[in-house]
Amino acid sequence: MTIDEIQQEIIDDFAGFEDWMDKYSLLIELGNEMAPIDVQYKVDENLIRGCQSRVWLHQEYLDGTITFEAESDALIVKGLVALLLKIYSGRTPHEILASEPRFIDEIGLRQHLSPTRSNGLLAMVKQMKLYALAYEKISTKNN
Amino acid sequence: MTIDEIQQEIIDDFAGFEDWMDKYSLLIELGNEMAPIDVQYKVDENLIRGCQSRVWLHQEYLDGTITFEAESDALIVKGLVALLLKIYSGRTPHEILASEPRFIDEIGLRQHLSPTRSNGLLAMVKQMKLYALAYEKISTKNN
Amino acid sequence: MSFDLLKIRKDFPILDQKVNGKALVYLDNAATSQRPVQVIERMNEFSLKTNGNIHRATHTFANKTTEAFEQAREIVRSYLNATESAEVIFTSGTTESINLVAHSFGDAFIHEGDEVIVTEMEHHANIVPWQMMCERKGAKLKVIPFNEKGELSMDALDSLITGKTKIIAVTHVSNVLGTLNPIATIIEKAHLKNIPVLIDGAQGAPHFQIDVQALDCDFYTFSGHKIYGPTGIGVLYGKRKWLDQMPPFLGGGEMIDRVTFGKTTFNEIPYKFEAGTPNYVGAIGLGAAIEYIQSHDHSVVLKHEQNLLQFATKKLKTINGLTIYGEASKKAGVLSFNIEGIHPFDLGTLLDQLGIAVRTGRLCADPVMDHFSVENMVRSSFSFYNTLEEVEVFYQALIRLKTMF
Amino acid sequence: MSFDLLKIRKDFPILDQKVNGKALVYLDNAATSQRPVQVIERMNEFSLKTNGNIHRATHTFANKTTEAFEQAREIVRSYLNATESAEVIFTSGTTESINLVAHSFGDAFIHEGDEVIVTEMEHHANIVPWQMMCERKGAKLKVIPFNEKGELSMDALDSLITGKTKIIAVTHVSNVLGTLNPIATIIEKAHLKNIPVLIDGAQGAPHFQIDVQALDCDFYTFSGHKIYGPTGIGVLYGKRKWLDQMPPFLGGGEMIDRVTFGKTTFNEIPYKFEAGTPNYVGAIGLGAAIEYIQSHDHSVVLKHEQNLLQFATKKLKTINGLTIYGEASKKAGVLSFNIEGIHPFDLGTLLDQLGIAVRTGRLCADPVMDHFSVENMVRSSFSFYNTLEEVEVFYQALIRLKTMF
Ligand SMILES: Cc1ncc(COP(=O)(O)O)c(C=O)c1O
Ligand SMILES: Cc1ncc(COP(=O)(O)O)c(C=O)c1O
Repeated sequence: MTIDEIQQEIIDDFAGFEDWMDKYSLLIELGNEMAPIDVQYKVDENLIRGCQSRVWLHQEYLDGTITFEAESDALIVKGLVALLLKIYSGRTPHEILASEPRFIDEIGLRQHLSPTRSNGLLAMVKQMKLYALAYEKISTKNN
Repeated sequence: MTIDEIQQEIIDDFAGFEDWMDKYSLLIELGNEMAPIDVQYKVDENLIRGCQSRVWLHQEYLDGTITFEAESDALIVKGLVALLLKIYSGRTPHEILASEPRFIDEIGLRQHLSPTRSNGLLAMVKQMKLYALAYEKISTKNN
Repeated sequence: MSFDLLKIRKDFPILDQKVNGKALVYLDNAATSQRPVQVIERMNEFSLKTNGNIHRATHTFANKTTEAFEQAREIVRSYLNATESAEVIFTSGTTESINLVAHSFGDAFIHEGDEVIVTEMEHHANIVPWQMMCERKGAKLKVIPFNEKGELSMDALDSLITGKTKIIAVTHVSNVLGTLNPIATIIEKAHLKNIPVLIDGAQGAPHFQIDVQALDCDFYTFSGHKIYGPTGIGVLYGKRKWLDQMPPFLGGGEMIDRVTFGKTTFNEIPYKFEAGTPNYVGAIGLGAAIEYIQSHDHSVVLKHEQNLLQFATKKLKTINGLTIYGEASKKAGVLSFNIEGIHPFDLGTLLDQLGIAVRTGRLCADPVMDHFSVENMVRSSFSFYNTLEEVEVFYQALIRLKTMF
Repeated sequence: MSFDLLKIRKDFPILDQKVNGKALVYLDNAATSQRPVQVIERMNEFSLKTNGNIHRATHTFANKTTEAFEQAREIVRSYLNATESAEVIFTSGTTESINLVAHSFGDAFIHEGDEVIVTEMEHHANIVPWQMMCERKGAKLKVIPFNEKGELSMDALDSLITGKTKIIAVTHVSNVLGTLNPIATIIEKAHLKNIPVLIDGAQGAPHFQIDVQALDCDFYTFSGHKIYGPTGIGVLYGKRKWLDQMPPFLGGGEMIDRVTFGKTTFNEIPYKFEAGTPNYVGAIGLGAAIEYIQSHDHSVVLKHEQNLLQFATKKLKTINGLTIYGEASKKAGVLSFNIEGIHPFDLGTLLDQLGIAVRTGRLCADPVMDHFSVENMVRSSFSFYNTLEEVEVFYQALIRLKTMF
């Protein structure tokens, strides 16, 4: 599936919920189910510090795709992180750079990506794109 | 005449003027007519610095009364200074301390005595009273 | 002098709103309080009818504005019962007030090896300026710890004071723990050794009556926006004997007497410390806010605020896994807590969905977080316009949200 | 984009008033400009509907306020054409902005024996902070003189710059002489020697379009209350390369990253320089003021202001015994003068009786007074909402009042 198809799937999943409580319950569930980041990566260098919640992000580049691992200490953020990994992890730099996480807006949680929110999410997306940019440069150079 | 009688005289003089221009013209006239302070007293130690206009005040104590000489570089202020001298100069400390320059308010120029006006007038009145207080103390001590 | 909660809430139309479809419950008063219409109207009146830059003017607007500004100073003086209004300096807020003292008192009186005492429960605004000053001066910052109830250790204070202590800076009320500190005692102890005391009143002035003469404190600071007034205005009260000896902090218009390139002489207090065009509209608004406060019976207001705190404390204590931080015997209406297994950010986000505004995070008090070994907290804080019903709604919301985790 | 003076004056209801029984003629715009209703309404809306303290919040009001505050920053960025909004720091006004740079740039870059250059026509706000800093650091303040027309001597600048010059601080527009300084040339000359330049834009930003990138200036400062915005808010623009290297000025909340008693680390720009709760309502108001300015065609506004100045200059020159101070070839709408034998205080007082508001006094520029060997001046200053008829009324008043002396 393309990034866009997965985003659409997520949007459809959430579309069923009228009540915000259900939406957030799902996020919390996703957060709870998420595999924790390998402890060796839960270190300060991988920390994206929002003012309120923290996000750890680790990445590996292999055979043209980037695999991300991540975690947050806040569950709602963690749920959103899980969704972000679902669409961005295992993708080529090009795919990552070409798509925006529009699903967050469309499932009605836009505020969580606001630059004034400082929960670490926006910074995480930026960081993922930066990695993608770096790897893209490396790969074009190597070709 | 008592201080109060002179104040009343001034108030009556001004009462004739309906137009503010006439009032101010009289003040300017009084300012222009006023004898300048003796140059030897127009020195920094005698300067009461308002932000906009300056007042020099000199005093002498003789035979129980205080004689004031004063001057301002702004004519309207100088006119008011002339009136203040008219009521306060040549008076005993007691007389000076016992009376307020109510005429300024009553001739409709209250704003010139406002603490926020900083034209030096209010400070001058305060200074005259301080001198009076000092001489009163000295004279009671000597008695 | 009356206390009619319904009438009071009419003065704060902002409270009568829906947020996310729910009736607003505003419990973030320690961050910023709301402003009554009386304050807004007073400022509007000035801005739209008589605005002129203050001081040194000959025209009517400038004079009226100057008078209103100086009258606001007098209102503050009387609220604090300061000896003279020259001891009341308008700043942009508590933070600037404390920085002013740290710089200016520091420059005049603090030398290498000297010591400054603060407490473990200070807001960053009452730590960082002193730290920066100590670094500049080679002085040492010492810290009075608090116990598990959130009360300062007076014994520690006794042993921290030395011959090198030059100033003690203490918060009137902790913005996290709610603790109402025994500032009178601290001042008394300090004065025995001739050490001046600065009180950070950001959380104190909005709720408690202050008499700086009775307290005999050397400096007292607070912010307009936390005391029902506007943003961008604050107060530094200082005893004349200190202010007269302290060098100016910011340079510019109004604070000078005479400027030449060779030598500049300075104005008297309060102007010496008010460089540039002050926030005169803000000061006038702050004056209106204090007059508004004074139009209510303070003892009744205080009692109501204490009721809110006690009711909230009692209710929240029944919630399983909930830890309250700060249970001093004397507290203001501040209630910080965590619920086991729920991140404050999550709780704050969900409460907001229910129309309830609380603060979450580190509350500008990292040392307090470290004390309790937590990363964040949830803080609810009450003002006299809050109702017991709102506290009940808040409690019910916590119960409901807890089931989501 | 339109310019309909009658419509514009409706936005400023304060102008449509009687003072001392006469129609107000407000010619004290350089001291403080009036605020259009759009600015007041924007602030009221916030205060009465969505007020919350900014940053780090989880609740709706705090988020909305934060967004509005950051949007105001973006409006300022775009007005100045700064590269990024992090280069826009909100302060309490020009005075604080300049003090911030004098302290913080001074601490980072100025050492004993270094030199700072200002001009003879600076407002005290752009002299005293540098003087105080030079005194702290043992540095030297050097002064570019101006000629009888009120124009800076570029030759003097060339000879004042030495290998020790660390910063040059120049006003964009003189608040006394009205001179529009050749700041682009000054910046170019300074940059040839790698010297940064601070522009005091208090009188420039309200009237001229600024492009800090094209100018390549290192710092630019202005005040809200002089640019149709509220009091208590101002701006410091600084190039990131400097701001990143400069230590924080005030300490407190928001400007920190992490606080412990052992070591405190600081936040990034712009927050590093915004300690404490900023005047967020003021910033929002300033944003509205700039949007208001931008709703007019700037070239038309500027032309009207120049017409006012030229008409006033022409008229006043016909008055016997009247001396104008400042006749530079490029000027903003500021006209300072004296009439022989009439003290400015007297003239100001009497003009006020006629409803005309001008400023009199030393205009926070003692060195300019000394240059012309006068104690005081009368200053009229024009804004785009003034009319040619008002200038005529002003002129007639001077003629009439002159007969009283
Ligand atoms: C050229 C200039 N610089 C600085 C200032 C100081 O501005 P503020 O008083 O708003 O800080 C002024 C205002 O009078 C000014 O005209
Ligand atoms: C105890 C305390 N001190 C200082 C401050 C700083 O106040 P301001 O941000 O208004 O300068 C606050 C506000 O958060 C506070 O609660």
